[in-house]
Amino acid sequence: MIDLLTIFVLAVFVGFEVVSKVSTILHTPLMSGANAIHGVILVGAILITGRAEHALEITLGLFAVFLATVNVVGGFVVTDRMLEMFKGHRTAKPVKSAANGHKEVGE
Amino acid sequence: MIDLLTIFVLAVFVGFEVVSKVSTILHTPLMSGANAIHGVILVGAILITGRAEHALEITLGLFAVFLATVNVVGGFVVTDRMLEMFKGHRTAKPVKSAANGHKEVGE
Amino acid sequence: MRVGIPVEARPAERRVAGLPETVTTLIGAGLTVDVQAGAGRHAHASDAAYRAAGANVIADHPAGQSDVIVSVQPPTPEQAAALREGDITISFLQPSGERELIDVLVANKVTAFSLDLLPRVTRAQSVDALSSQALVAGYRAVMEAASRLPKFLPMFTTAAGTIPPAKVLVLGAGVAGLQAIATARRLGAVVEAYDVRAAAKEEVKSLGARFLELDLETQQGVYAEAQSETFLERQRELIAERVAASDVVISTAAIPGRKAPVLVTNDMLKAMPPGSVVVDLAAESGGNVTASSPGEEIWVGEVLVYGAKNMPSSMPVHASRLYARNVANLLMMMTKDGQVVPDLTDEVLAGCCLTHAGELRRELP
Amino acid sequence: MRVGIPVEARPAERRVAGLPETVTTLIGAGLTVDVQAGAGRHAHASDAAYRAAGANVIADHPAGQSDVIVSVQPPTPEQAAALREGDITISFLQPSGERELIDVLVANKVTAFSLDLLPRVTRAQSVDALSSQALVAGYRAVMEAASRLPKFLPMFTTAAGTIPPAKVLVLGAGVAGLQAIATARRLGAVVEAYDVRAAAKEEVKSLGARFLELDLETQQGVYAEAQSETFLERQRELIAERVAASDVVISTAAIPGRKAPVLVTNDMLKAMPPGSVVVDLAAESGGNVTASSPGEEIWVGEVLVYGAKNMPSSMPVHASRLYARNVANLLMMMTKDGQVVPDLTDEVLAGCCLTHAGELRRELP
Amino acid sequence: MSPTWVQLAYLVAALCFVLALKGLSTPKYARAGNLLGAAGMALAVVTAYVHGAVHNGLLILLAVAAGVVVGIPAARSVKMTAIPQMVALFNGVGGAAAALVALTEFLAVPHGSVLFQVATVLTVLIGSVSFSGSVVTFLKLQEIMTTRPVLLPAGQLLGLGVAAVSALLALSVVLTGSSVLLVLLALAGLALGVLFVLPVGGADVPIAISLLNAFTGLAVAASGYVLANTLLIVAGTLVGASGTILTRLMAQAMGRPLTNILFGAFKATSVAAATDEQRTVRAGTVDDVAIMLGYAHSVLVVPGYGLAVAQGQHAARELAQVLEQRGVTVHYGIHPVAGRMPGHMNVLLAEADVPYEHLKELDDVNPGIGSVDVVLVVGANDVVNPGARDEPSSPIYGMPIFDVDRAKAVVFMKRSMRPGFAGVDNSLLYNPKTTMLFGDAKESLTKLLAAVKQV
Amino acid sequence: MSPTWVQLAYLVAALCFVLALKGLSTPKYARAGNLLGAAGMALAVVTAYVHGAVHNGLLILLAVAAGVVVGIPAARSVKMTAIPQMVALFNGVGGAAAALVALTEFLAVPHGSVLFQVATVLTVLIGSVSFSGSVVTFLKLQEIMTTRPVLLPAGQLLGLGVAAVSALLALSVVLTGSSVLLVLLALAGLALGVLFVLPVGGADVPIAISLLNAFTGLAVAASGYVLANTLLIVAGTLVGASGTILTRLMAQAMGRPLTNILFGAFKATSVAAATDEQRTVRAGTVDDVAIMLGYAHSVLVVPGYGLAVAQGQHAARELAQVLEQRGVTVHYGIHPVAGRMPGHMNVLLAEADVPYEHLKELDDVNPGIGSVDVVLVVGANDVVNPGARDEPSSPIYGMPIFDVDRAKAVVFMKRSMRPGFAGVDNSLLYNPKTTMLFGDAKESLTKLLAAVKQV
Ligand SMILES: NC(=O)c1ccc[n+]([C@@H]2O[C@H](COP(=O)([O-])OP(=O)(O)OC[C@H]3O[C@@H](n4cnc5c(N)ncnc54)[C@H](OP(=O)(O)O)[C@@H]3O)[C@@H](O)[C@H]2O)c1
Ligand SMILES: NC(=O)c1ccc[n+]([C@@H]2O[C@H](COP(=O)([O-])OP(=O)(O)OC[C@H]3O[C@@H](n4cnc5c(N)ncnc54)[C@H](OP(=O)(O)O)[C@@H]3O)[C@@H](O)[C@H]2O)c1
Ligand SMILES: NC(=O)c1ccc[n+]([C@@H]2O[C@H](COP(=O)([O-])OP(=O)(O)OC[C@H]3O[C@@H](n4cnc5c(N)ncnc54)[C@H](O)[C@@H]3O)[C@@H](O)[C@H]2O)c1
Ligand SMILES: NC(=O)c1ccc[n+]([C@@H]2O[C@H](COP(=O)([O-])OP(=O)(O)OC[C@H]3O[C@@H](n4cnc5c(N)ncnc54)[C@H](O)[C@@H]3O)[C@@H](O)[C@H]2O)c1
Repeated sequence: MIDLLTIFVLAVFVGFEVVSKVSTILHTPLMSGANAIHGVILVGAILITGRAEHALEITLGLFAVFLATVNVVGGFVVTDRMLEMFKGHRTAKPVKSAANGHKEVGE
Repeated sequence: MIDLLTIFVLAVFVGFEVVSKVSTILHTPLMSGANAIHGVILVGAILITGRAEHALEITLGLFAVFLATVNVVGGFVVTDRMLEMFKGHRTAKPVKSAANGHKEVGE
Repeated sequence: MRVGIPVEARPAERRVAGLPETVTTLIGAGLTVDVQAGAGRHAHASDAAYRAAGANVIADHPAGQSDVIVSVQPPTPEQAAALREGDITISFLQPSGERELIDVLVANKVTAFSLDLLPRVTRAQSVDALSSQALVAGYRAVMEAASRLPKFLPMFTTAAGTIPPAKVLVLGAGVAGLQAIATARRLGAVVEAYDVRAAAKEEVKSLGARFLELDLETQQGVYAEAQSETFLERQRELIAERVAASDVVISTAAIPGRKAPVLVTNDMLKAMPPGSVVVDLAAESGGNVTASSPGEEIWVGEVLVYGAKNMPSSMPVHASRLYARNVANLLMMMTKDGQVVPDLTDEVLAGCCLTHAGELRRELP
Repeated sequence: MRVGIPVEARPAERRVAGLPETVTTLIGAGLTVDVQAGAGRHAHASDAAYRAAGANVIADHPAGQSDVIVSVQPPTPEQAAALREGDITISFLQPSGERELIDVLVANKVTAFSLDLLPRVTRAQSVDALSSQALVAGYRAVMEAASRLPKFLPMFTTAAGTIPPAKVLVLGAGVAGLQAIATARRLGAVVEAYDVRAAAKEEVKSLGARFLELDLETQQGVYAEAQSETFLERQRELIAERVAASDVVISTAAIPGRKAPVLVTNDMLKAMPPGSVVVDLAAESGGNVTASSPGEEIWVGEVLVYGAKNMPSSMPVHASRLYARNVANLLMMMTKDGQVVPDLTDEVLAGCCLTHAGELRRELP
Repeated sequence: MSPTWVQLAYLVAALCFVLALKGLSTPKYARAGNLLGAAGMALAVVTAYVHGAVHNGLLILLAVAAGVVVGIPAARSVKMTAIPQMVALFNGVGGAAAALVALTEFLAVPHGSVLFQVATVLTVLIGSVSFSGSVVTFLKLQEIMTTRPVLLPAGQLLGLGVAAVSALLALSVVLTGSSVLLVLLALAGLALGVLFVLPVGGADVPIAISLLNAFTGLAVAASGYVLANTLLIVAGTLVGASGTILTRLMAQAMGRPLTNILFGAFKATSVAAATDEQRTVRAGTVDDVAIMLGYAHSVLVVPGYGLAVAQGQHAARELAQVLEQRGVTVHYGIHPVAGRMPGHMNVLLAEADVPYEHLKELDDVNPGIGSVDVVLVVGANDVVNPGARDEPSSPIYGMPIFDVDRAKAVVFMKRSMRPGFAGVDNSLLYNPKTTMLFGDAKESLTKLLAAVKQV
Repeated sequence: MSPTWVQLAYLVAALCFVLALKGLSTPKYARAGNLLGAAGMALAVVTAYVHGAVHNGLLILLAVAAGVVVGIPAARSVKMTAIPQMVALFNGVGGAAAALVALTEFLAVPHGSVLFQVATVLTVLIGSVSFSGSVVTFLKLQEIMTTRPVLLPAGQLLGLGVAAVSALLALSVVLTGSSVLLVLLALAGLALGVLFVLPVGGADVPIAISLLNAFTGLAVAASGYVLANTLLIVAGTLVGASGTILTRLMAQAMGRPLTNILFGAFKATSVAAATDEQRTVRAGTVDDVAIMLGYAHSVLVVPGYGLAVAQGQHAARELAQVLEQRGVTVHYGIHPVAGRMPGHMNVLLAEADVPYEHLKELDDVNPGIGSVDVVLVVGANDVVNPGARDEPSSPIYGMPIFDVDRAKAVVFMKRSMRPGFAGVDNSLLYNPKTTMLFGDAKESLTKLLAAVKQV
């Protein structure tokens, strides 16, 4: 059990470290991405449904699978859409020296 | 066992993240600090010695305890000495505006 | 309607009120332009260039021929006499100066605009010839000072020792003063400045110069108001020490329609380092420096005092360009369908109209 | 030993070879200093100031009284005639110019140092009066040009339209040329420059200006060597277009001991914008500009050509200060225990010694 | 214990999630991060299915299919402006799923270890809170209900009451193992979620969503303990931890300490930022502006008197240079009367060595200004005031201006909402296109410079 | 399983270690980090003792005391210059301890699970390599043996041979559980360590130490598997991971790809950086210089022609300003003939608006130069050449110079080792006080600016 706690602590650490320096404009995409990730509950839902035998359990489980799937696919797709603005970035041009730039300025 | 692997992976991650942006001047202190930390083998040494019953085991264990202790105390002390240079830092002064600084330049 | 650009009538005036480029603008607005031959001589605008721009080059002064006469200096009373009722003149009329001329303008029912009188409001900025010519004056003041100074303005550290930067004191931080500050700073001088207006402090600092904080009350508003003699006395006392520490003093303090305040006396000059130079941009309106006299270089002890006289004329090409554009912009404000019809209910036009329909619209000081 | 500082003998020379501050230095080294009354007049150094520094103010030229005579311009042959055997003179002897004077110096067995001849080596930099005076000349060249130009140098965007920055072309990027580049850039001009020496390109760029790349061979070394007439012909062809595009040309090209190369002809000037200004710093050594003549302003069409004549004299206070320090540094190199004893095996002293012990040590060109 | 390959697959998936979050925190790798997260998820789900769907395989497939059919179109078709509420909704269903999973497992195995029981109640409780809270935020943002804080009479007391009840119920479940109580706990959680979010005002809703998101993460982590599944623990914890940090960062960026929002919510002190006359001003942070600039194609800098006052010319030039190095086209729009003397801006920018050919005049700029991505108005005001163009009654009517309101976005750098020289209010400050960056121009530029280098 | 409190204590200790490493990677928190690490260690050791020292308690205490008696004075008294070899030694004993622990445990429980066996052989092997390797680096650095790469005949072949033997032995131990073979494996490891380090040349030794340090970390982690102790696993892994990254960073900083060092070592291509005539040049990185500057009290900038060529005046001014904001006193030393025309530096610095009162001349600077912490020579050369002062034969003899060789440290920013205008070699470039920062002055200054803001 303490192992799971250790895992928890380490994961907290990784979670903190990894997002500690994110810029404001990424707040929403990051939140949305994290949101998609907790859709991993789908795994849990599949597992319980996969071993469920009673109708109630099966029903609840299937509903959980459905909800979790919505969470997962919706989450990733919406995040991707938000991130489209970061697509079009070009590579850097060579630096133009300001000093030598003083050239022809016509009347 | 897979839990220990997970711990391992997460710890690798934390280890990477934590030092990934260190400046050159801290390379040596950081190495030395990490060196002190692996002296934690002292814990292992104490544990095996603490349950050892045969002379050979005890001898080997005690030797391990001795070596690990040297590692630990020497490591931390030496690191601290290295870090003395970072002690004397003052607080920031208010910014002096360069523009208004053009004042009296006597002959 | 015809717009006429004469050869300037007054001595030493080297600017011109229209250039080929503004002629093009005016013609584009449906006006016809007459240019007296040789008008652009000092501004290096040849008659051929005016012709190429579409102007009609004429031999004589356009008064009586053109409906609108634009010039830098006002016409002479004789020239004004040739103007017809309803004719328009645009120039620096310097209303306080020439009573005789103004009488003629009133008598002939001429509509006379004086750019001296233009309200300094936002919308009038493109017509603001006081500003544009003050820009020239401020820049030139530094050039004149630097040419006369037997020293460098910038600092130099050389194998033959270090030359300290010159110290420049600018008195009055209006348009000309600010430009003088900027130009002196560009050349590497250490600049400080003073003005009575409260807003000036920030403006001076915005040019990277030091503002001289004096223990004197400040004024609000766009223009400074006349100061009492006790105020000026105290001001002189307080700046004396800074004058003494300066290699160059450029004075630009003015109060519209009044004699300029006297800020620098001969005693103060004598405390300056030998070889120092003082340029008094206010010389023509009475002078900020007791010793100054317009257009003259006067030695007070080992200090050279140069009284500015028509400073913008010393740089006729660009001074004319700015002035001509101001004038063209003013004409554009008045022109509809090829007719120059000033709307005297317009705040800007009303503000700078001195005479109209036989009436003197402003009190003369 | 006595060092003498005379009133300068040549017309229009306003500098002086020693100032109160250098007098202090010399006295500190155990020398005695004689100053002719009025020597520092133009440099605003009064006799009283010299006296206060410890100098001995005398009425006449110190020749014959002092053992060492320091001056800017060489003495006249008459003054030189008063010198005694072993006396020392330091000045710009301009060796090529005055045969008569040199004959007197040789005849009287005077040891004459000419600062024109100083080797441009590292150690000699503090004595390098060519550099220090070229610094003054380069700075002044821009001031002279800016004063004469009927336009602004900097760019201005104003309510009355935009004034484009002036274009300045500097020909020859030695010490004076580089300083001209720096000064014009400070004032906001767009500057380009050309020099035949290969090292100049980087130096010009190090001042933020554009280097004019011409399809011409470059030269190595500290000084340029004389160019063939075909080279110059080609150079003129190539720069013609840039001259035509410039508002100001400042030419400084020189070849030590030779006539300056002709770089700008009258035809080239005519293509410049009307009102442009050309300052020829090489005017005294033959001129880079065909039309230039030392000390004169000549109009070529609508372009003003100003030939420099003794440019440093136009700024006597600082020019004198630099020169006086150069001279003092040279004297310090020669002084031991209060005696001025030049060691003519020293590379620097040997290099600039023209006559010694009745011998002419350099070939005259 | 699951077979090793399953566990390994889960470990790889967990790794993917870590890297996904890492990627999502830098603009450059954000998209890649998201894709990697999706890949990890696919791996985990397929693994779970292959290994764990012993029974009901087809039904599960159908449920997944249904989820896909609902989720993807919803995510695809939602308008950009409605994305926050969509995220809230996705978060809510995730929370619900976690609660359901725990509930179902509890039904199957009602009497596990204490840890199991505790994990179960936590999952159910937090999952329910997250679900109902998210639904309410959705309703608010979608404006189905009011966006203003809703203050129930004695709302705070009510909240505390429900919280106490929940705690009691939770304890009972752990002690008794009763599923009925667990269902009641779920209901209590739903109520708690509603009470939690109701008093939050419009501007703070995104922060609430982020917090609920972290909650869901914790619920999932707790469910991991329920199912003894390391992947759920790791992924849930990651989201919980990063969500918490993120919530704090968001609160900081809005200048509201987190405690204030959390407890302030109950106190209902939070109101949407709005000035009088309903004109709202949008203040951005340095980072926002840095990203706007860093990812723009063309930027127009309009300097004014304030740049001179701040003596920020050097910083402005540097910023422009850094942007150019990134491939952004930068020009300066020099207004004829910017500053306080003719040519003020020329003198200023020349001092900082800005090349002349970067300076553009009104006529150069205005025709093409519609295609400028960001106009950076640095200490200028009157010279971009649309009133000079549109309002004949304005004292500055008739002065030509830069039509920056026609550009795609405008950033104003000034210290306050005070007017400029002419003393005239500037409607552009309230334009929805406008982001204000308050502060001394030099300081802001310097910070911006540092920030642009990061994005 | 140990009791929960023990495990919790270990967990806290592990956390301390993580935070310690984090602290150690920023100058500001480095000391605190180290102290925290020590605190975590104390906690772990006390816990282990209280809980685990069932037998031999006193003996253990004595052994610890012996370790303290040896370790502390050694660490205290070592000269700053000898610290690297001290670190190597501490690392070595750590590796040895790990190997001993695994060996001892194996003696006690020879037939554990496969994982246990594998972990044991790994610990012993890596621990031994680390020990002997560290000892050899110590000997090298202490100059007890030659610092040059030692090339055994057929060294590479020998290395491969020993490696193969080790692999074989390791396999046999796992299969047979023989302790004799395990001891043999330890011996093989020792040989391997020696062979690994012998060919490494002086300059690369620190990198080798760092790698051995990471090895020890891995050995400790492996021993954690042997003892099923999470703390050892976490701490060992942390050190292993961070040590690996660190090794890479160090290699990068020295401009040598890691593979090159690792395999280059065997290939013996690695030689100490030394120019002819035994004059060595020390090239620093931007970060080094940034920290030197950031933590200095007074800095003198000596600009020269190169600064003008690079047009780096603006960057220089900004750097100075940032330093001043940190409380560092910055002046510029303006040499009368710096540049290529009289007053070149004045023109240059005025363009960047450097206040006149920051400019100092020779006579202002030289008397107090001994107390300047760092002189930053930016694109200057001749004007700081001590030859002008000391070598009468030098062509520049007699020119006054800035006596920067009397300052505490000198940084040269230039592009190469080429001389300046006078074409004269500058002995200051080879001075042990000097750090070279190669590259275009403007680029270096810009990087430095960014780096100083970080430290
Ligand atoms: N060019 C000329 O010849 C001339 C001459 C006289 C008058 N004018 C007039 O001056 C005006 C010029 O327009 P403009 O847009 O340049 O200036 P402006 O309209 O006066 O606006 C300047 C803005 O800069 C802000 N500011 C001041 N200090 C600042 C600082 N340290 N950091 C950041 N922002 C600062 C102020 O807002 P905060 O207070 O909120 O910071 C102010 O709104 C026009 O109205 C023109 O008519 C021009
Ligand atoms: N001031 C005057 O009036 C005058 C006139 C003529 C000659 N001089 C002579 O010029 C010299 C001046 O001394 P100094 O120390 O200023 O200059 P310097 O001795 O010529 O040294 C300049 C150094 O700058 C480096 N450099 C060049 N471009 C660079 C770039 N882009 N980035 C970084 N570094 C660059 C060069 O090294 P790398 O190539 O390795 O980068 C060079 O060693 C003296 O010898 C003086 O006698 C002076
Ligand atoms: N609205 C606009 O767009 C616009 C355009 C241009 C100028 N202006 C304003 O016009 C005003 C002045 O311009 P100007 O150059 O024509 O002024 P000016 O020539 O009338 O006077 C020059 C300066 O002298 C100062 N002065 C007067 N007495 C003084 C004293 N005793 N000591 C020191 N200084 C003294 C004045 O305050 C003024 O600044 C400024 O306020 C300027 O902002 C406004
Ligand atoms: N050693 C030192 O410390 C030191 C000190 C000062 C100057 N110097 C060197 O002295 C040299 C020249 O100084 P100066 O100012 O006395 O030179 P100068 O007055 O003799 O000549 C001026 C410039 O004209 C150039 N020139 C000649 N013919 C030309 C042509 N046809 N077209 C264009 N340019 C032409 C020359 O190359 C030279 O740069 C420089 O190389 C400078 O670096 C060295």
